[in-house]
Amino acid sequence: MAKAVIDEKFCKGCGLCFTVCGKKLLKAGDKANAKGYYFAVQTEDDKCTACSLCAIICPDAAITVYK
Amino acid sequence: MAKAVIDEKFCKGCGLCFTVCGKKLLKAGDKANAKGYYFAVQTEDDKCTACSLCAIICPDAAITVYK
Amino acid sequence: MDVVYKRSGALSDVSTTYCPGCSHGTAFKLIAEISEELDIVNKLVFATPIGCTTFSAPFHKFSTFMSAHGRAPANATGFKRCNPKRPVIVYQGDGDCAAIGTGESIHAAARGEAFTVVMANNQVYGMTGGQMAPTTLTGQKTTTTPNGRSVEACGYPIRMAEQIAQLEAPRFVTRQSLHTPKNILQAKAAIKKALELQINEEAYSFVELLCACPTNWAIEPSGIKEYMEKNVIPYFPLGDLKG
Amino acid sequence: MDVVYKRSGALSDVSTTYCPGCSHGTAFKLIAEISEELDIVNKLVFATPIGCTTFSAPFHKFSTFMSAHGRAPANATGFKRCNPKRPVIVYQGDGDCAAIGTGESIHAAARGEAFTVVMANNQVYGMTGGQMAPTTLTGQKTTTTPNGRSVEACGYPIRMAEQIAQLEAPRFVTRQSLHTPKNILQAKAAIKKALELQINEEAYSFVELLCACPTNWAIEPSGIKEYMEKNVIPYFPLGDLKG
Amino acid sequence: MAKKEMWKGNEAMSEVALRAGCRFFSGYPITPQTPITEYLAWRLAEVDGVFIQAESELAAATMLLGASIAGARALTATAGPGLSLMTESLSCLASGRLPAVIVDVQRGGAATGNLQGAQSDYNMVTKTLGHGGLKGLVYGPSTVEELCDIIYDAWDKAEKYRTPVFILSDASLGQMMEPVDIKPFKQLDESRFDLPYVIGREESEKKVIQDTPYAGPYSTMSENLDYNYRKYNEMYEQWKEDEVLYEEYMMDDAEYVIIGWGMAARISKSAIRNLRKKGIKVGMIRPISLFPFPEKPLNALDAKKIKGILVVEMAIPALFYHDVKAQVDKNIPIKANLHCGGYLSQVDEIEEDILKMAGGK
Amino acid sequence: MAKKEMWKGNEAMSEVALRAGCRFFSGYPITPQTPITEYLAWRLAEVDGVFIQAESELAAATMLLGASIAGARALTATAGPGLSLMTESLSCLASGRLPAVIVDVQRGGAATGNLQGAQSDYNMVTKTLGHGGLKGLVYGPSTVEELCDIIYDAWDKAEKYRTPVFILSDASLGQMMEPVDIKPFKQLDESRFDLPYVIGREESEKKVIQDTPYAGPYSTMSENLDYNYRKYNEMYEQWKEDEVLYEEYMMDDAEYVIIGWGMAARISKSAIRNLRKKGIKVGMIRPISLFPFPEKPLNALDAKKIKGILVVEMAIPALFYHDVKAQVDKNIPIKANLHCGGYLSQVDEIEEDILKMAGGK
Amino acid sequence: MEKSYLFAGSGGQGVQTLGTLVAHASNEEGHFTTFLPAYGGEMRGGTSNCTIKMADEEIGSPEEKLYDNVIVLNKPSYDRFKGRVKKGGNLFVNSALIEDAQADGVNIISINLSEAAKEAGSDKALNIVMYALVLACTKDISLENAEKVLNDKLGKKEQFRAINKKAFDIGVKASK
Amino acid sequence: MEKSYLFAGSGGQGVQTLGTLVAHASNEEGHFTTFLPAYGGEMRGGTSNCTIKMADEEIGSPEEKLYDNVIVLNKPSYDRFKGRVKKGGNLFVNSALIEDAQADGVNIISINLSEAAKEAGSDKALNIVMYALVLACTKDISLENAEKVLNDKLGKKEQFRAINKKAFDIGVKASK
Ligand SMILES: Cc1ncc(C[n+]2csc(CCOP(=O)(O)OP(=O)(O)O)c2C)c(N)n1
Ligand SMILES: Cc1ncc(C[n+]2csc(CCOP(=O)(O)OP(=O)(O)O)c2C)c(N)n1
Ligand code: SF4
Ligand code: SF4
Ligand code: SF4
Ligand code: SF4
Ligand code: SF4
Ligand code: SF4
Ligand SMILES: [Mg+2]
Ligand SMILES: [Mg+2]
Repeated sequence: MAKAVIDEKFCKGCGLCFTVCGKKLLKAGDKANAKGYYFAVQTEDDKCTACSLCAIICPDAAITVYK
Repeated sequence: MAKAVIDEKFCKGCGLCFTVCGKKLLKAGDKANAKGYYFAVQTEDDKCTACSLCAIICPDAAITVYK
Repeated sequence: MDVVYKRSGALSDVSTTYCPGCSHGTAFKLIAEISEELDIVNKLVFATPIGCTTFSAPFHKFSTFMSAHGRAPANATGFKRCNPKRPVIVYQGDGDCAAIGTGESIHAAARGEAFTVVMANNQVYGMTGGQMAPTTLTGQKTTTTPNGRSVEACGYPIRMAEQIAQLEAPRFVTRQSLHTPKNILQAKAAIKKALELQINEEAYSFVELLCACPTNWAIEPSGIKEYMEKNVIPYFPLGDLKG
Repeated sequence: MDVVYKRSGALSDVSTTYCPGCSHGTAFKLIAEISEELDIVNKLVFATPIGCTTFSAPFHKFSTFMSAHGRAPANATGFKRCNPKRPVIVYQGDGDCAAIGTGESIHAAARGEAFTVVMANNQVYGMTGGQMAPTTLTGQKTTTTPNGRSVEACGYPIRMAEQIAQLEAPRFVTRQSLHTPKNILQAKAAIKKALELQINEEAYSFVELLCACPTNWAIEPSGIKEYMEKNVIPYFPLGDLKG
Repeated sequence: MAKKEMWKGNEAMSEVALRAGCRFFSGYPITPQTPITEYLAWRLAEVDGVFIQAESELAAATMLLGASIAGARALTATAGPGLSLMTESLSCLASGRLPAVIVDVQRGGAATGNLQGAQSDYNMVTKTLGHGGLKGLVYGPSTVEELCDIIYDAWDKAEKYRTPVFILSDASLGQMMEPVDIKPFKQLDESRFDLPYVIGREESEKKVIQDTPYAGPYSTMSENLDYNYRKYNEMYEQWKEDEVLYEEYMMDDAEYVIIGWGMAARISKSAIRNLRKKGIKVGMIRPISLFPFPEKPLNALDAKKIKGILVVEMAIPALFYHDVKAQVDKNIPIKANLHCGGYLSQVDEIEEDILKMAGGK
Repeated sequence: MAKKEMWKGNEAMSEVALRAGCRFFSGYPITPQTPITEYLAWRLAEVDGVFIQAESELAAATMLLGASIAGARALTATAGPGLSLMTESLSCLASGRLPAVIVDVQRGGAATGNLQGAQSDYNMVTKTLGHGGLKGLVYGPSTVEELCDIIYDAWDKAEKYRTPVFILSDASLGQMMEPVDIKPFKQLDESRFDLPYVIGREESEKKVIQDTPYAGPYSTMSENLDYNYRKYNEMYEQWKEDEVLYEEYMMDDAEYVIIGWGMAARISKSAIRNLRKKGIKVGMIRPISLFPFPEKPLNALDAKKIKGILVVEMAIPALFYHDVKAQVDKNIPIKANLHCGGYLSQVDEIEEDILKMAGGK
Repeated sequence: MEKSYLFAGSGGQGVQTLGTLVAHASNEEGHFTTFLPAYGGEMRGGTSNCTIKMADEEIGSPEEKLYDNVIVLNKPSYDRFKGRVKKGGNLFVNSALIEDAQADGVNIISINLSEAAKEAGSDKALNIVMYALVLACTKDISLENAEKVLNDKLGKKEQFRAINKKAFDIGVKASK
Repeated sequence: MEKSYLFAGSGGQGVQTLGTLVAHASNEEGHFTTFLPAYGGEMRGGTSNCTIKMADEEIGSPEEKLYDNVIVLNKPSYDRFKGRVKKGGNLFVNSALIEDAQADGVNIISINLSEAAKEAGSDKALNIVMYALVLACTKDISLENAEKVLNDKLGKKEQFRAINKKAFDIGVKASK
């Protein structure tokens, strides 16, 4: 069961990962981190293919992908 | 009757004109000008074709060509 | 569960000060990953420019030195000639590299200094708040071209990679982009190739990266891809120019 | 008897300080002739560099201003923008234009300033006594490359016309030589074309002239032709690069 | 007088420059100067002026020379590191006697430094304009209004003396908003295109503009330079008579004198008011022209009346302080209150320093 | 001591630099500095050093920074206009506390100027190293031998204090030939590659070299800059105790004192000897370190004993003169004998000036 | 008369606009006025702040150690600046982001700017609410001048004028 | 003892070499010595000159208004420098290029350097002839040291050594 885990400390909520996930699994969460950014969260992780596109595009290296 | 006249004031005796005259009419004279250069002179001006090559190559614009 | 992708160990634990969606973060991430892959995290020397990335030392684990605006290639020349064993990346903004630093950029390349220049071309002066860069596109609005950059007043944007590629010494000159995962992976391969050429063959290489500055482009990060494809890449074609 | 060729009236009555056989004299002569042909002797503004031609004002009848080493294109930019009616020739040595002035040269060209740059490429620093120039040929001996210029230490000579031609704005970029009468006439036509483009279309042009510095090449003027054809032209090919 | 409007220093100065006839600006963005560049980018276009964002400060300052040679009232502005890059051109302007105006919006620290206010470029522009030791007029305003007043007249002076004119602003003054009376447009005479250093608009007789004044009555260049620079120096000396500007503040009965310029001086005024409330007789001499330096009012300070001098300056090492020290009577105790690197002078510290002096400590 | 050999200043200095451990030179040709560049072009190759003919002085001075960061004993040399282009790097060297040696072979005039000897870059290097007001050690030798002595120790001092070291030579000193004792090679320690500002040869822990010392005990950059520059300033003050160099010449019974540095001072020695023959008691104080400035011997000049001071300087406007004036008793009459633009000081004029003083005129 | 104000918040909260308005209003009132922004410039993010002084004589320092009025719009600003109020001065806090504001010897004036702005019709109007509240409380500037400046400076577009008017009134009302 | 020399000629006549030799010889003799070339540097052509001082104490100025010995090799140099000889000093002239040299209160020592050099076997040796003549006349330096320096500095190649030796002897002889 694959998943993408977003480290809230680094995520700036830029949303780039949302745009590349073929499965549309990523979205802005409703909690802000210490810097005030609404960091991304993964929804329905059972659909994740661990394709890593989200992690590759993340400018803040906030995403770890597991398989 | 064509001829090339070298203005001794400007000639620096570089000899470039000697090299381009097809008729080999130009050579260093035996008098030095005020700057100490042995300025060029034209020999046998009756052979001059007024081709102007000497004047064109002269870096010091020292040559007037007549025809 | 296996880790398929993770934050590079060559990055520090400090979150960058870059804006959300800024490509500088992406570029840094790639350099970090490559340095791990080549096992040069402790060796690599990162020469920083003046621009949004000036105070980047806290974000990674490399040794660094800073330079005055535009001077990084000259500084790195002095450094690398005296210390040829350490791989050096000269990271520059487009203003730093192609405006104030034009002389240093061209001549370090002409000499074929043994380092790798990475130029982040975001078509603006990011740090100072969005003025025209030498790469600003014709018609692009910036704070110093409020009606859009005009050819009459400002001429045309400079394609720096092409300038560098025109020289003899550079071994590898390429333009890459960071706007899609595919492009990011290609860019990574390019930077890696450049570093390998530096380490193995003392070669100079130049990697121009098309970067996004969503803040000064005044667009959302989600619009970067379209903007890049529509406006930027047509003027700055991607691919290897040399090597 | 008719006069077929005579000293241009745009030259003064003062003999230049250049060495015998120096191409700077030839270049000046051509500019003088062209200015008469275009009837701009009183209009033309001649911007001088720092180099052997710095103190050239006494030799001709044009208005002139001098600039610090390498800065003539920037100086001329300020001038021409404020005084667009006067034709301007920026005359530079290869060191002035392609070493210390690289930034100003590239950017004036990129902006397409409405002036004509004539770069005298004699592959040395003439004025300071024969040091390596950015154009010094590989293997060429100069006072700072006593064993011949080496690629390892100095990289490759820069082809400035190609650098300029790579940019969008320049309308006409060419490389000509002054070593034979034929080449001199071609060079003259090129400079004239550049000036006409400036006057009629506010265009930037760049004319690189391969020049001889017999003094620092340490050859007799009679050897220039062979030296040029054997060493210089093969690396710096003649002809129009643009326009 | 029309009601004053609130303007930031950088923008106000830019607008007033335009009204003083400035029609050429070449600059390169640098915080905290950038608002000037940004303002003139659109504003010069409205009056058919020339705006160039140069490729560097080196180029910007050189373009200034060309614009001056073309007869334009030309301006550039920069901050610390950019000023360093302009050094060569400053020398050319001064030696070529070319009028132009240069604004340095100083920022904190040397090298890259930081972006807050400072006064540490003082020596760089008052002591020599680049290599060769020549000079220009240098002003150090302390309010937005004064900044405007000075730039409004700057080109008149520049052209009168054929000299570069410098204005030392700083990050705080440049970004501060204060009420200011924006002056009317000056009408300029077309005859300016016949000035000796101007290559005029129409075709004309030959003119040779040199940054080195090598023409003169002698046969060698050294003798002529010596001769010409001696004349320049006479002009500089004459400036001491004609161009000195300074303010005296609460000096009538002062026993303690604060000496400062620009922001440091205006900050000190708050301290003076507080001290006066405490009964301490403290006043201020504030040089406005930094070159020529107001020597006379400082020479005139009387050791019998004045018990202490405090120089307040935003520079470490002290710069301005040494100029003051060289002019005042050695018998008056003198102390410096220094900050730098963007750390502004502090009212409470200044008060404390004066109180210490007054307490005889 | 081996017999001294005749060397020109530029070449002697270059050879001695090499023997002092210099292994990096970046420079750009400029008369009268060029012989240094030409000498080191072949000579550094012989000792496996690095020689780079840079594309400009801007680049040359920046390369110096990089070489310093790599732990090399690095040198650059230039003349007037080139020095102006190095200004930004000077600020970076001083602020980054990077050791390096810079030689300015001064030439006449500002802007392009001419090629003869001069002293008019004095303020430019003693008053501030570029923007920001920081300093370095500055020396002004007056003989070829002294030029060599100073450069022989220059890197030791540069590294001890982590500071740029400046040597103000000039066209005449650089091209003059005098007997000199060329020193032996210094042996350098490999431990230099562990110095704090050096990014060592071997892979190592992370090192961050900044030209702005923004790290410190405070949370804001301004406070840290203020803090750090205060420390720099303490070092500069300490130099006044530890690093002042000057020569006193025939001062024992002097009633008139000539004060000068470098070439102007040595030329004055001829005048002093001539005057002594005429019975005039004249001596000289010659600062060798120009920063720190020898304040004490000047402060010590006693108005009761000294009847007049003549400052001899090759700069117009006067530069050094003002530093002297600020230090000497105001009751001693002081006069300046000035030339500039390549016009060397003249023995007969100096004599005349002293005679006038002595004649009470 | 000499009064000092310090405004602080996050970049997006319109602190600089707020301060600028107060400065213009002070000038309109005929006071000598200074406005000094704290400029991050080359640093992004973090807090944004500015200081204002108004007086009936020429103003010396545009900054103070302690201010008559400190206005904080978010938590980091509160933490950083709460200690900078003069004894007896006012601390205006945005209670939507700052809970339990506390300070000794200082008047704390709280307002939930999120709610107030919503009520005015735009989240962005929070700075206008604060503008009105502050000026209504300090009385250093007449409300007429305050409103005039608001219209002059931000009243170009009809729709904003209405929202601003509403926000202004809410602020004034809250002062009562 | 303090003696001063000024050498002048055209670029091609080897004036700088001549001066340099004298400077080295002076050092060899144990004198304090200065040699100052007049450097045209960025100007080409014209005259070339240099000055030498030798003394038994530290030398101050490397230049003088008037010189003990002025040595001129061509006409322009003669015209420019003939007035720079001290009363009672020596003016050495190359009579091949300078006809009718005249100067009041000064010893004029003439030699036809063209002929002398031809005699020595090389046109270029004219400066060596003058070197020997000058030192033999002034006696500020022993001829042994003068010859030693000549060999040390210019004696690398056998064929030159012979010519130089001859030129030197001619010069010395001419002094008698
Ligand atoms: C000499 C000098 N001039 C100007 C500046 C101001 N400045 C800082 S960064 C910058 C431009 C940065 O743009 P770029 O190089 O494109 O980098 P980015 O911030 O876009 O990554 C400028 C002009 C400076 N620090 N030094
Ligand atoms: C800032 C500065 N650096 C160096 C010099 C010295 N300099 C004068 S001319 C010159 C080089 C000239 O070479 P080039 O431009 O090729 O002209 P050329 O004399 O060969 O025609 C140099 C380095 C200077 N005058 N100013
Ligand atoms: S790894 Fe692929 S599928 Fe999974 S969240 Fe990321 S982009 Fe979506
Ligand atoms: S791309 Fe990275 S920073 Fe952006 S929203 Fe996704 S996880 Fe956050
Ligand atoms: S015109 Fe032609 S033929 Fe006559 S001299 Fe000149 S080159 Fe010879
Ligand atoms: S080319 Fe001209 S300068 Fe040269 S020798 Fe002929 S006439 Fe004289
Ligand atoms: S301003 Fe632009 S370049 Fe700078 S950090 Fe923000 S997005 Fe990146
Ligand atoms: S040195 Fe060379 S470039 Fe200069 S005048 Fe002589 S030949 Fe011409
Ligand atoms: Mg950029
Ligand atoms: Mg050249």
